[in-house]
Amino acid sequence: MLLIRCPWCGPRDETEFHYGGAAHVAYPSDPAALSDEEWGRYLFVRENLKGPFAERWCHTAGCRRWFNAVRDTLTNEILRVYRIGEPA
Amino acid sequence: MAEPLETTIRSPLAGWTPHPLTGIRLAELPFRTQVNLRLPAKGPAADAVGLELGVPLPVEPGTTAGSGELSVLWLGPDEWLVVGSPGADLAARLAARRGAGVSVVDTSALRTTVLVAGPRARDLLAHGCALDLHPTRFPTGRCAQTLLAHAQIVLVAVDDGTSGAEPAYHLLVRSSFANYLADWLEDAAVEYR
Amino acid sequence: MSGDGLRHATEGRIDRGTVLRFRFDGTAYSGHPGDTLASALLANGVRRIGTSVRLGRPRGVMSAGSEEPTGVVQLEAPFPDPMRPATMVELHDGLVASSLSGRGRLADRPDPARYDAVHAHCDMLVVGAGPAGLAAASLAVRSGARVILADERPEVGGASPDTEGDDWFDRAGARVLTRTTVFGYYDDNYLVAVERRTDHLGAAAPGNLARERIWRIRAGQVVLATGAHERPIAFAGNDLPGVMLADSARTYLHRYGVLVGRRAVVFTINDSGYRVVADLAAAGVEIAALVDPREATGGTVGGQVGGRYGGHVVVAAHGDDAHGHDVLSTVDIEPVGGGPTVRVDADALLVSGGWSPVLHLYSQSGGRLRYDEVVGAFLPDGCRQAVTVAGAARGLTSTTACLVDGVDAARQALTALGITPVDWSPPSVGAGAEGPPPATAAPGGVPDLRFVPAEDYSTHFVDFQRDVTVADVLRATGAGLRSVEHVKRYTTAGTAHDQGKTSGLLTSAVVGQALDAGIAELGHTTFRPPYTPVSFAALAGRDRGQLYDPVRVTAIHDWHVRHGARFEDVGQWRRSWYYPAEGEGLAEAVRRECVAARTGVAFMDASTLGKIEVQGPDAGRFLDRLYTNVMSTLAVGAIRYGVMCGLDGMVFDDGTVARLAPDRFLLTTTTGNAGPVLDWMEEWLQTEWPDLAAWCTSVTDQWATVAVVGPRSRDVLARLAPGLAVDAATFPFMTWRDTVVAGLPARVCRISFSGELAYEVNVAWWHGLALWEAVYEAGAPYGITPYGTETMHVLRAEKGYPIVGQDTDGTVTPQDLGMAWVVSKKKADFIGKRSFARSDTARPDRKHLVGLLPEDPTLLLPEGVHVVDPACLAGGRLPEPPVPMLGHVTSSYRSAALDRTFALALVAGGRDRIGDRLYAPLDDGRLVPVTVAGPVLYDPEGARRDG
Amino acid sequence: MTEDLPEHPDFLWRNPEPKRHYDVVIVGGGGHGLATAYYLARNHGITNVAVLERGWLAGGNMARNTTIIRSNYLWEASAGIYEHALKLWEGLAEDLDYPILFSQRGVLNLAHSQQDVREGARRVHANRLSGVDAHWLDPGQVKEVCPIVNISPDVRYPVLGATYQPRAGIAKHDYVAWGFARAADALGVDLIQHCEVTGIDVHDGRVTGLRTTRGPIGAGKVALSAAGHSSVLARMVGLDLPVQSHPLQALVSELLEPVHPTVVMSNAVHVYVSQAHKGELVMGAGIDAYNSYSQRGALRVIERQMSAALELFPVFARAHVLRTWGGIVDVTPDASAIVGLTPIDGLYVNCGWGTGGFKATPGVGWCYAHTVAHDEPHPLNAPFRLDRFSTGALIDEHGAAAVAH
Repeated sequence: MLLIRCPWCGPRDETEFHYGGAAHVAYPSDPAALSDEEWGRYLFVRENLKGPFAERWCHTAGCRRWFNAVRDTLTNEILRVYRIGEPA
Repeated sequence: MAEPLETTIRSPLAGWTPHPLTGIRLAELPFRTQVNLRLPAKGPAADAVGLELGVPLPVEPGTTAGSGELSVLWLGPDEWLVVGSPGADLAARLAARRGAGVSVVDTSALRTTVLVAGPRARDLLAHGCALDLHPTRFPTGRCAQTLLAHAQIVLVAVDDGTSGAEPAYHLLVRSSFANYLADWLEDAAVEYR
Repeated sequence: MSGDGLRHATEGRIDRGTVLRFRFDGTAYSGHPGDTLASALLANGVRRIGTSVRLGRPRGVMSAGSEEPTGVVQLEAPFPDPMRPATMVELHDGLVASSLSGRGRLADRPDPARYDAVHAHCDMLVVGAGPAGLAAASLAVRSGARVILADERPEVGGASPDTEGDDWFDRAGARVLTRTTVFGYYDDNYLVAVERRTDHLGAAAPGNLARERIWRIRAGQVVLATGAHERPIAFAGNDLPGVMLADSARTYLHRYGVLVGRRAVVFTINDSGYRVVADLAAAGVEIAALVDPREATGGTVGGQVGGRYGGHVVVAAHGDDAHGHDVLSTVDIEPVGGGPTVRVDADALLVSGGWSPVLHLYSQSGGRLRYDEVVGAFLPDGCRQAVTVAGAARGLTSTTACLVDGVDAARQALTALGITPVDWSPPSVGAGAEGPPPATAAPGGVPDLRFVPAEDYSTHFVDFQRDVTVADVLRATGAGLRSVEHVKRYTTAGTAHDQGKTSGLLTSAVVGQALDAGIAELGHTTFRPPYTPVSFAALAGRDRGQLYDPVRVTAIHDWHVRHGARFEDVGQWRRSWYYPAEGEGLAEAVRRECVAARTGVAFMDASTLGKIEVQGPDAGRFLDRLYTNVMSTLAVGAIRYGVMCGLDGMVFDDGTVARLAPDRFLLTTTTGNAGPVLDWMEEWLQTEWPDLAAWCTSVTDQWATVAVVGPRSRDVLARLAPGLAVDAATFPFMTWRDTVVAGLPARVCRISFSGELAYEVNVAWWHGLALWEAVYEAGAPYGITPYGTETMHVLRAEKGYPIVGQDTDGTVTPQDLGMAWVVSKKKADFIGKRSFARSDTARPDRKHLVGLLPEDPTLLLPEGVHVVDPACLAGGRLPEPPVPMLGHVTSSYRSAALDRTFALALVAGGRDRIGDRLYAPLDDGRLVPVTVAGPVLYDPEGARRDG
Repeated sequence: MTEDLPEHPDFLWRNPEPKRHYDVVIVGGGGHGLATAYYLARNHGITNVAVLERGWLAGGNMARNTTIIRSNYLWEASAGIYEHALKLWEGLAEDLDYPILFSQRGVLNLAHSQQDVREGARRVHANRLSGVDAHWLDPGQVKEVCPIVNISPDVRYPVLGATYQPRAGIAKHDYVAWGFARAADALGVDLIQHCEVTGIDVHDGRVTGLRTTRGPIGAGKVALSAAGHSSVLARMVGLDLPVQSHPLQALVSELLEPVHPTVVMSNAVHVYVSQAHKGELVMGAGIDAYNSYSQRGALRVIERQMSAALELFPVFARAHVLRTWGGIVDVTPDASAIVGLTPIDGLYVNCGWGTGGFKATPGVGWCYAHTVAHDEPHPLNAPFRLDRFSTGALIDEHGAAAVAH
């Protein structure tokens, strides 16, 4: 049971959060300009890093804010959390 | 054929008579006025709303502010729940502030309130609430959106107005989950009969 | 051996004044409060208490703790409980147990016990209430920390019977959980324990107490004072009842007042065996021999010893004919390296192969282990989590050292917590209670002895419960296996009830010897939760029955119940499915409900639809990006249908959007998707479009919604809302009005999911029942009929309206549904738009939602049935599989309005097949002809919506 | 039903030193890698093959799964490859001369809502046309197949019916892996353990060899078969796979007298349970939500699963969990595998099996060996191509996306 530090509410059990996968995958500014392959990469390809991994969480059962975290996928240790818009 | 309002209103837990318990009181506090506010935490809009309410919006996460029957619960960095006594005209007053970056939604019927109080209140809540409710960590005046078992609740540590030393909590729960919450509390409380 | 005289007159902490009756394998015995089943059986002279699973060999009790590898029994009363170590079963009056052969038996009736869970928080969790744990907890309590101290035994003091006088420990200052096994150590110092709360009370257990409780503990710091397990040594017949771990004999003596035998041989490779000799001799046990492979045995031995065999080993244990070879009767002793055999009579053989620190939890926490040659076992070697290991769990052996170490560990942990430790140490214990030094630190220099060399290893047991011998391990290495994990799987060593607590190192040592590798090099198998077995029911807790998952109900639910509704689960919601009248089944009730809606008036509880209010100056722009069609152009007072797609272009949800004000919209979602849609909207607002000034608030539970449907619905509404102009011109389709209905503030929407004239009346939740009853009363003259989800499904299907999740499955686009009209061509972008252009998504022959009419109008196609092209048939029969499929029936009903059956189906290129005949293969082998039709089968002109 | 397991053979495999060059190097010594090696040698005569395993053979998901074998998947592509696997399973003990204990005791997939019922019926009808044995059972029939299932309507999510595949069942996972390993070894394949790949050499768009912790190894072709670690390997050559790795937990009870004659799965409440040959209950849980390579999950997933399991099987109340563990499942966006060619010549990929990997083992080994041998996909794995994530031709095994009105 991870203890995830919501940047607003503080540490809460993992149960209160929804996982949002890799962070910093921006919606393309002009999807129509992308090839099918490029669009497919945006849709489906995400990093699957072994080690520190920037990812998104939402405190769904709490303040409902999305935020970012860097978590080591080998140890599950959360190295830092930061709000959307803050630098990685 | 319309009947007067008073006889047609029915709370989600109408008819609930909790089993008597040792060291725990359970009760529904129905029909409390609730208004959901969304606006930037700082700026003229927040100031204006604070003036209207007579209390500034709390900006510290998990805190409440209040005066008299009115309390304002921090729900998120740009979200508050204003709670007042049943029938209060909060929604109408705040609706005047709507627009220009302020969202005001009357949610009075969205949730009902369950009181859990008494010397063993914390023990009961600990069966389903993962928060540390020790008075040093969650003193009177704190609030949190969290889970009690499988129901989302807004949990508020309140001064129940009794002896003062006795722990008391308000559990604000969505109307459709209220029966589940009551059933769950009653079942957890079998230990304390 | 009879039990006479096996109970010591004064030793032990049992209540001799009270007699408890119990039965084992049909025989009545007695014991005392404070006994375990194991101690009581031993006191009664019962040595064989089971049979091994594979070889059918006799099995007895080997230890006095939870590491017990052999003495596992089936409890029969008060309730059947399989595979319980007799060493951990506290005796109570009326206990009935029986022996096992390696397999337990489940009850054939439901378990009446309650189980629960609690969350707990502390600054410091101390696991293990032996000397180190008590000392650690004591310092922490004195320093003002919030402390939880947990121990699997019924009382604090630990495994060692030496810890007399712990009155310096202040129980009240900490939360002391006895009979509580911390069994799992998870991420972020989350530890989980199970407390056994009522078993020891037997029939006196109060029914309202949970039998077992799961403690979910979040600890700032953890001190693991989990002690050490004594190790067996492998020699021929080392599994015979009567062969026991040496120190357990002291526990049986000092804790339970039980002599494990009358004439004992002690076989030890370390000095801890000597205190066993001393204590047993003092208690009147004849020590027939003390066997120690070290030449010069350390220390003096208090008490009389029949023979001292320095430089010797036990090579074999035997039973005899008199006892059916079921229990130990003689022990063979030989010099190290071979020589003449001495055979000694004995009824107990007490073995100490050294001590293994209990590091299961430490390893689970992510802690590294390193093999220590001096201790001959693995020791803690660093962990990322906030944990400290103290006492015997890190290889210390003397009580004093453990006490001091506990204090040190606590001091370290407190400092890390920012709590200043007070200056305190436990009163030192007497020198007489000093434990032994590590094995190889003693004189003699004999290397770690794990198994006694022999020609035949077929009864040198390594894993007593799985019947794994040294021979089996050697066979595994001979097969080419090099990894202890492989050996474990080949032999099954370590996979039994005790998860190899006593066998793990032994297995590794044999592998190491065979491969000429060190144990350090081989490593250890992974420790996994739980530390000891945990009942399914404890883990399930109170999430049982209706509490398994919340049942969400509407404000009107009680009415539905009172009026005999049948219900269906839709997500967490419990919805009215249909309302059977006397003698009606589903089909009849639904037909009656449909007829009412199409010809008169009917009403349903639509409160479960998700509702989200969106406010803000950019609300319209925001919705334009979410929905496939344009919402920003919607006039205030109007309502528009909308579809949301995922990024992949597949339909995700649908519903209506009402514009309440220029900057206020009210959305509806499907019942099951209210949460996901709100999350989806927040995700986009917060992570991609924070520049948009728009806020979303869920209002699903704010409103109760009653849909009044049918040609006479206007009449009913007119009676209830005299202030509302209900005519179609003043209150047109797809608009809403705020008004008063039945005296209640209400919002009335003219929307229809049936094609009929219909009104959806929304009032505050707490007015829902009043509204419903008022509608029922006002509609009575028109025969108003309540209907449920099934009728709703029929009515909408007749109109070709899809249900997201039933007629779609995450692979269907709006265009596939024939709803290209809801996809804006004008908007530059919206979620999902780009995906429509992908080569597969743009194919013209994708599956389309169409109507299907069975040629036999009375035949109801089963939902889920597939359709095939006549061209693939050969002689009117299906070809051999795989048969090409065109698609499947998503919805199928009997229609009163159409006076026939019909279906909706997703069919490849379906819109180009309208009028074609396809075939549906049914369960019974029939191939049923069906005709493809457009999806809208009833009132295609839409003439009925205005009444 | 409970029985002693058959002994493993006296000899399993050699432990050779790696050679400098192989025609084919398979990266990943799990079930799939071993099966691929075996079929390369047996079906295609390609025996100059090495299987590189960074740990011990079959120590990943092969050692951690709940051993359920079935082929009743919804889409034709999935049913095709899983049914091919099932047919191979039916002859595998003989083929490998190894007692893999394939027990065709049937699998029930329970339905708990009208939506589940519709989905189940759809799958049954599709399966029949695909040549998969499939039946729809009402609750009474469910009870006949598995008498301990609670079909009372009073539970939170009652059993409304089930799909049933009689030919489905369980096997003994280590025996399967070792059967393939021994057979491959006997045909000349080098099984090289404790050999981690640290780099993949590519020249002119063609793979030439591997760098490993046991030195460089030349390779004519490289077949990745490393489940959740495939994305790490693929990244070495700049290839991004649409795969995410998640913990998947499972658990086992003590040995119990026979009570459970079949396999029961319930996707709605995440319970997958069978009673293995020796008598232990083997249960799978749901997938933990977050990416992780930690081989550990949260206990709450297990607790939730236990609640659901006791609803379905009240008699399990006093059974005990002996051991829980976590595997790493590699999940694709459409919950179907990726098996086939890559943009790099001579480099092949097989991953993304999610929870389906064990049951597919012989089938995918067969087809992947074909793909490697012929440099083109076998017809059964052709739909599982990597470029479907560009075209949109997904094989979406997630099932229904939402709950009905």
